[in-house]
Amino acid sequence: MNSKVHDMVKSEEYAVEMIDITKRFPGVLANDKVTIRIKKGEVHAIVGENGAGKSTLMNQLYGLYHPDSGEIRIFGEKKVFAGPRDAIKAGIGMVHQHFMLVDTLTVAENVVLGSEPNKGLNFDLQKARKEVRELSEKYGLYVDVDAKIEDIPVGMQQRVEIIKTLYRGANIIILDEPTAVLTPQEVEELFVIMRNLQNAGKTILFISHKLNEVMEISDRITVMRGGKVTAELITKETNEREIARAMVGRDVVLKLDKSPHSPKEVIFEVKDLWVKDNRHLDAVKGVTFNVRRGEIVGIAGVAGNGQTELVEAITGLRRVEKGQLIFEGKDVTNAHPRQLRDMGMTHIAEDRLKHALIKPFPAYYNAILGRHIKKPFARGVFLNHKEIKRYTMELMEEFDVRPRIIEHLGGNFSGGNQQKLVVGREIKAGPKFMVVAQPTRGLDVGAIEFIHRQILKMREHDVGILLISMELEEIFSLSDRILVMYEGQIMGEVKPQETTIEEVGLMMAGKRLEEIRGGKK
Amino acid sequence: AIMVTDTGGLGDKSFNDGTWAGVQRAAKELGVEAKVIMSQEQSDYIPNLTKAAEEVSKEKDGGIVFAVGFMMQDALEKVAKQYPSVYFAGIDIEFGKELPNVINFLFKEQESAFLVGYVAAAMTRTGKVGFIGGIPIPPVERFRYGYEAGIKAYQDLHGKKITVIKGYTNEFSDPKKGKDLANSQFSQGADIIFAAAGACGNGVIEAAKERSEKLAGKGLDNIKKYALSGKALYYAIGVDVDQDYMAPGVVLTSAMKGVDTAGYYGVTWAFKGQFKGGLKTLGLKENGVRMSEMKYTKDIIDKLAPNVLKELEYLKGLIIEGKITVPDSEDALKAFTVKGVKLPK
Amino acid sequence: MKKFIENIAVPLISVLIALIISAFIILAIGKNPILAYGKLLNGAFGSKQAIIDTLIKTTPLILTGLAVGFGFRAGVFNIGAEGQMAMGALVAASVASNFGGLPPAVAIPLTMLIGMAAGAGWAAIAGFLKAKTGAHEVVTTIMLNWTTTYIASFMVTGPLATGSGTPKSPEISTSAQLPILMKVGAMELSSGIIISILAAIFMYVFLNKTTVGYEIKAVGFNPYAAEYGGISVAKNVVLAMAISGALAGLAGVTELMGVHHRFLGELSGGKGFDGISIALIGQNNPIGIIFAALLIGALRTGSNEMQFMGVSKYIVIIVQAIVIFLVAADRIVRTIYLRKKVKA
Amino acid sequence: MRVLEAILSIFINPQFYKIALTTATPLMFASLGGVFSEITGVVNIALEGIILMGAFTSVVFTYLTGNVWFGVLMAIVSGILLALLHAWGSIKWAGNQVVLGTAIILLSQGLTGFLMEPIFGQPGQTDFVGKIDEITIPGLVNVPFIGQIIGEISPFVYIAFGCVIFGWWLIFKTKLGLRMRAVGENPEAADTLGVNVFAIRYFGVIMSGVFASLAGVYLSVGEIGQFKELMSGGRGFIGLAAMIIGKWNPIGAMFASLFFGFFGAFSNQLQSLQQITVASNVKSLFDTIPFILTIVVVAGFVGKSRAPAADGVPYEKHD
Ligand SMILES: Nc1ncnc2c1ncn2[C@@H]1O[C@H](COP(=O)(O)OP(=O)(O)OP(=O)(O)O)[C@@H](O)[C@H]1O
Ligand SMILES: Nc1ncnc2c1ncn2[C@@H]1O[C@H](COP(=O)(O)OP(=O)(O)OP(=O)(O)O)[C@@H](O)[C@H]1O
Ligand SMILES: [Mg+2]
Ligand SMILES: [Mg+2]
Repeated sequence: MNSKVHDMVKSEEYAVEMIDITKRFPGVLANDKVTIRIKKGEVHAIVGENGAGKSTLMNQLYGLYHPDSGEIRIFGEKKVFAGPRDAIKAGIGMVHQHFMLVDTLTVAENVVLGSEPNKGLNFDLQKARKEVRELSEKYGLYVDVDAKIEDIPVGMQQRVEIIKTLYRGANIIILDEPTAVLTPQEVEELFVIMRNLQNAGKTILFISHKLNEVMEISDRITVMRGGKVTAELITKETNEREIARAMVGRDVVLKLDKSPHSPKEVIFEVKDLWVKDNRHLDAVKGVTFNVRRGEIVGIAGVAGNGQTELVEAITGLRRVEKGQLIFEGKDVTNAHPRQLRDMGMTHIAEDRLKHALIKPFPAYYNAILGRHIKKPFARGVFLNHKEIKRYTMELMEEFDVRPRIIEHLGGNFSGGNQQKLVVGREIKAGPKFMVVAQPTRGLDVGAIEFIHRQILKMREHDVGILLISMELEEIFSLSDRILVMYEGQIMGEVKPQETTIEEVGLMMAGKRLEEIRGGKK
Repeated sequence: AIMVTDTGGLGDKSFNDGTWAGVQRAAKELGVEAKVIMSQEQSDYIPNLTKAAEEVSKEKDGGIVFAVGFMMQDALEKVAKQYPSVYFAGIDIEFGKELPNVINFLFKEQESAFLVGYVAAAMTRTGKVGFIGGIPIPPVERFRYGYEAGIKAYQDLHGKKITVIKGYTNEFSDPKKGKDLANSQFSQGADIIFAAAGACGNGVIEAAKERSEKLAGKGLDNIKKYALSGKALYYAIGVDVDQDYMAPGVVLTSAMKGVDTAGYYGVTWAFKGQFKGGLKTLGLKENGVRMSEMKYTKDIIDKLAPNVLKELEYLKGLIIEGKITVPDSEDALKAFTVKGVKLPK
Repeated sequence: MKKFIENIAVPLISVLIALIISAFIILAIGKNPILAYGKLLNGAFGSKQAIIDTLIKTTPLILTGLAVGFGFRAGVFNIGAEGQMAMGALVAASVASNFGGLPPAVAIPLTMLIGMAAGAGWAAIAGFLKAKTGAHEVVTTIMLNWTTTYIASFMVTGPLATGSGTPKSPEISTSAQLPILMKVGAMELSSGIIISILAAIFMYVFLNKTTVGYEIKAVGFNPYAAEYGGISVAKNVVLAMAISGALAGLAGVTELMGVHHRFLGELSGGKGFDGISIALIGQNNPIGIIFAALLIGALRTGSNEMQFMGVSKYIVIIVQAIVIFLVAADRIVRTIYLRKKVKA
Repeated sequence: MRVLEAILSIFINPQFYKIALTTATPLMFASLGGVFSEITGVVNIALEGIILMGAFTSVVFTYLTGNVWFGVLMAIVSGILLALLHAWGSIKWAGNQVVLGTAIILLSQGLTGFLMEPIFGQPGQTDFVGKIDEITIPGLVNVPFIGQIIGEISPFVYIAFGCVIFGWWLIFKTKLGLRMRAVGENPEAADTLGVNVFAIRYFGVIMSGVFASLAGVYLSVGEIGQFKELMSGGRGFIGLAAMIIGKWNPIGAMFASLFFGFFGAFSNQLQSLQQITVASNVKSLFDTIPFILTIVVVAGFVGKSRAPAADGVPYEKHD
């Protein structure tokens, strides 16, 4: 089907042309004479390392930033956007890397915001709901029009963002890393939607770090590095390895080889655990499992099936309603995070900005969070700044956190570097047991490779690791055992080498392992 | 002459304004300059009095520094000791040990309040009268003791049973709060309220006015006509200065405190070389406190409570002669009685 | 260094602009603004007496500024410094008149501790309720302020009323009064100013050098991350409010021990609220707070002098308002400042 | 027992409810003003000052023209002007909103104090200059009990309820309201949809000036007919508290204001009960009742109230 569309735009008519775009931030040349042309009706992927300048480029196309120099043409016509309003008028819609949704408003309200239907003096909510529902049906974007954004899963939030662009009649849709927070199923759904949109004649700009996705959905690819375009590729004529090389400037190991390692004794046990979510509904319903030293136990599952609550309960951030948590033989049910940390548990939180990082703290304070009262960082009640700073530098070297400035504020690091800082901190704390949630969300291939290696190294040092990830690939390549969670329960336990993606997928959809395997027999 | 106000400042329609009026009057007569400094906070008292004393001591023909309000007691004592050659006057300020260069003016608020209490007792139809104080500080409480004593006197002499309901706004500058409290008391059956609550009292007057106007219509004429026809109205009683004009016909009378007298004499004595330090307590006898002349309400009172004005004159005489001592404390109030007094026929 | 100069320059220019605007107001009432400002300056710094007066006024302002500023650093908006200050002085005054038998070396720290504890306890109510039930500290501290007003009024007109019946507590024992640094005429500069500067140093060290300070800031910036890092949010919210309240209580108790020597009904006179603008003008930084307090203190002191030439105290309030406005919206001044620099 | 009976008698007295309503009225205006400003993301601690200025301006123009309603109009203008100043500092210049608010309070106190003498020839307080009388609702006034409460009452009580309903409608039923809520919660999101964040914030702040000035108007020409320095008496702050307790919703803020009014009136009635024989100074403790009860209610029943996410955060466009 892709090729058919491709043929249709033989006319060489471009939907978007950005010519010689330069954009400079204080100290950073984010876009350096970037030229990029997007054909009408194509899915055009833009890839590149973290910080390569992709979002910056797109923000200029959407009128959020103004290029220092260069020209933007839409359907051949030169445009200067004073703000998003102009871009919207020109038929551009953008789904931002960080969603631009108003948490306290409903889906319908979010979609129509800024171009609301009216009935007399009143805002016509019924009409808004109807129109949103119609759009949702037309493109197969399922949403609950009356739910508040804060109550719906990210996958649905994503769809809301897309509906927002469609509602404004966008013909050119920018999707900035739309898949970073989606489950494989949701990614598949998104691709169906993207194809629907393409069939409806829309042009799509698609940014992603996941090369398999790019291969699957795009027609053409632009690769960026350090603010410049380094390659323009036709999807059918290239492969992942070539893209990765253009991105990183070297060969990237796309497959990890995991050395065999034999697990030791049990370090952490979860017994019949029950936990409630924020809305006081049962989120974890009687989960039991254990983790051994030197072993990675992966938990797979579609987001919102109780993984977050499970992690929070284990790490002391959420109350356990019923059941038991045992760490090295000691009952640690409802223990305070400090107690768990003292006993040797660390935690890479899934939401780094909310849980793992204090944005206004400099790197050297973020680097000791959780160990700030421990020697050598503290001497009595006083902080030992000299040691803290030395240690932070060491951490930043070791985990390649950039820029290598210990005074840099946590919030001012790029997402990838924030993640490296957090991972480094939690690993260097020398844990016995480590809870690792979504460790590579939003990272480029190079950074992912690096972090995966670190996790495997931990395993070799006999640390017990509980890994929670939406990325099935990540789960498969790292775990020794895989547990699948569905609606707060464990559907089954499998070894990666003895199962298939399909089998795990079925469990993620709610089938128990016994049913699947029993059925096969 | 320089006057230093307390944090209440000018515009309080009470001791600051009153003293200032007296000071200005004397200054004009004597042809000398009068200045005022308003204190913004408690820790301004000492520096402001000091500056005033410095200024005054520089003047060739001398002068006097006024400290107004009991809160300035400590400050006045300290500064006056530092400047023994400067004259000072304290309004509402009493020292443990008197100083030769300071006159302390105190007032027998209870004596004027006694008179208005007597009127209130005579005029109430419901047998319930109200009292609204600001913060229960001594001058406010002295007004209340006198008021209750006046009511008690009327009860003793006429055998009319009257209850007093009392409340406090706990501040002096929020008229709305005074109005709310007044309405509370009216709704509990009071028909006359005496307010010793600074600007909160304005709200009390307004509450009485609003209720009376609703019955009688607006304007003094309507109020008078209605009242003279013998029908019941709501009344307020003013305080400190003559507040009768604020709601003619509705403010029955005012219990006045003659701080202006103190201001006037303080300045005059200082400039005429007649200054003598020590405590000066001003009561009815010294014309330091008095009752308003009831410009608008005399007819009403005369009609509804014949004789009461005559009785008031008589009682006033007894107080001036010292035959009646109006209580100035809770205990004295409890013990107070006029059973021995015989009203002239 | 450049930033430092700018940090000083901006408030100074703000003051300058505020004075220029106010000059027109003074002109409008027919007075000479230059003369008036001469008086203002003279009244604030022109003599030993003036300087003492300014320092006396500055002392409690530093402390309430620190109290509010500490709260901000810990992520709580303590709008209740007003009540905590009064509470500190009230409780200390209730006991310190009986300290005659104690030597000053015991009586002084004891009285201070009592005042600080009272302020801390009063604020901790709000902290505790915030931690336990989520009750908004702005609501609870405003309510506690009012409650304090009426309790104070009750105490000075009742249980604490002195013999002559004026609404004030008896004088505290001499041994509990702060030593006097300097005395000119009836004006006494007590060692309260030293205490307030020590408190600023304490706040600086506490916030920047200690693990507890680290934790309190972490909770203020991001309670979720703090909890994740093993820091008890509930405990630190209560602690932060308590320390903030203790500083406000200290403001009250230094006023008690150093200036009035007794509790007067309306002791604070708005200094708790002044603490809010002082904290923010000083950018919640202890050193900044000292200078901000000095600025406000000097304006207050100098203004009384202006009254001698018939400029009302309200003009000074207006000047203060304009200064605070311009310091808050410092970009107005920054814009002017930068434009000037570009031209130069 | 007699005391208990007396306390109960308070609740069957219709006057008590009327006083409660009039006590609540200025708080309803103030808290509604707070809601309008903060829901768009601008903290408005300046309410106290705007109330004071509103009270003052209405008295000034009533005094000068003899027309009370003209006074009301000018008071609203004064509220808009002060609000504009606050908006200008906090929106255009991204200043600290709390400090700007305190500056505006000081400015109002200074200006009102300063202008007394030249306009009225006396400082501190004015004489009675005129007042807006209670209105009588025909029919309703004759209904037993209810008629004694709201049959004859200041029109401002009705206006306050009207404003609350209007505010609720505007915020929750119109597209402007939707945009206001969006801007207060996530201005960036609104901006990316072409909503003019600055304009919406200006609107919210200006409306808060309108409502807060009405609180002042009510206190002066609506209730007393005169101006007294500092007569706002902290109602701006209580209004802010009511707004928080009401969770930034006009209806919630209204209920919180009514709660204050109810217990304020209650403590007044309690003070004046002759059955309660306590020393004068003990009566000041009665005045703590509304405040302590508020703490209890907020802690026990209301729980967490979440401010609009961008409340107090200046919005800055990048370029
Ligand atoms: N406000 C700021 N002040 C100073 N530096 C900043 C600021 N914001 C971002 N930076 C710097 O910009 C760089 C990247 O910022 P950005 O958040 O855009 O990252 P990114 O390119 O999206 O990367 P990632 O994918 O890792 O999130 C970092 O070097 C960071 O230090
Ligand atoms: N607001 C900003 N202020 C300063 N620098 C910025 C800003 N936004 C981006 N940059 C700089 O521009 C560079 C490009 O950032 P951009 O966000 O476009 O990267 P990206 O390619 O989208 O990365 P990612 O894959 O992480 O999203 C960053 O490295 C950063 O240094
Ligand atoms: Mg990006
Ligand atoms: Mg990024």
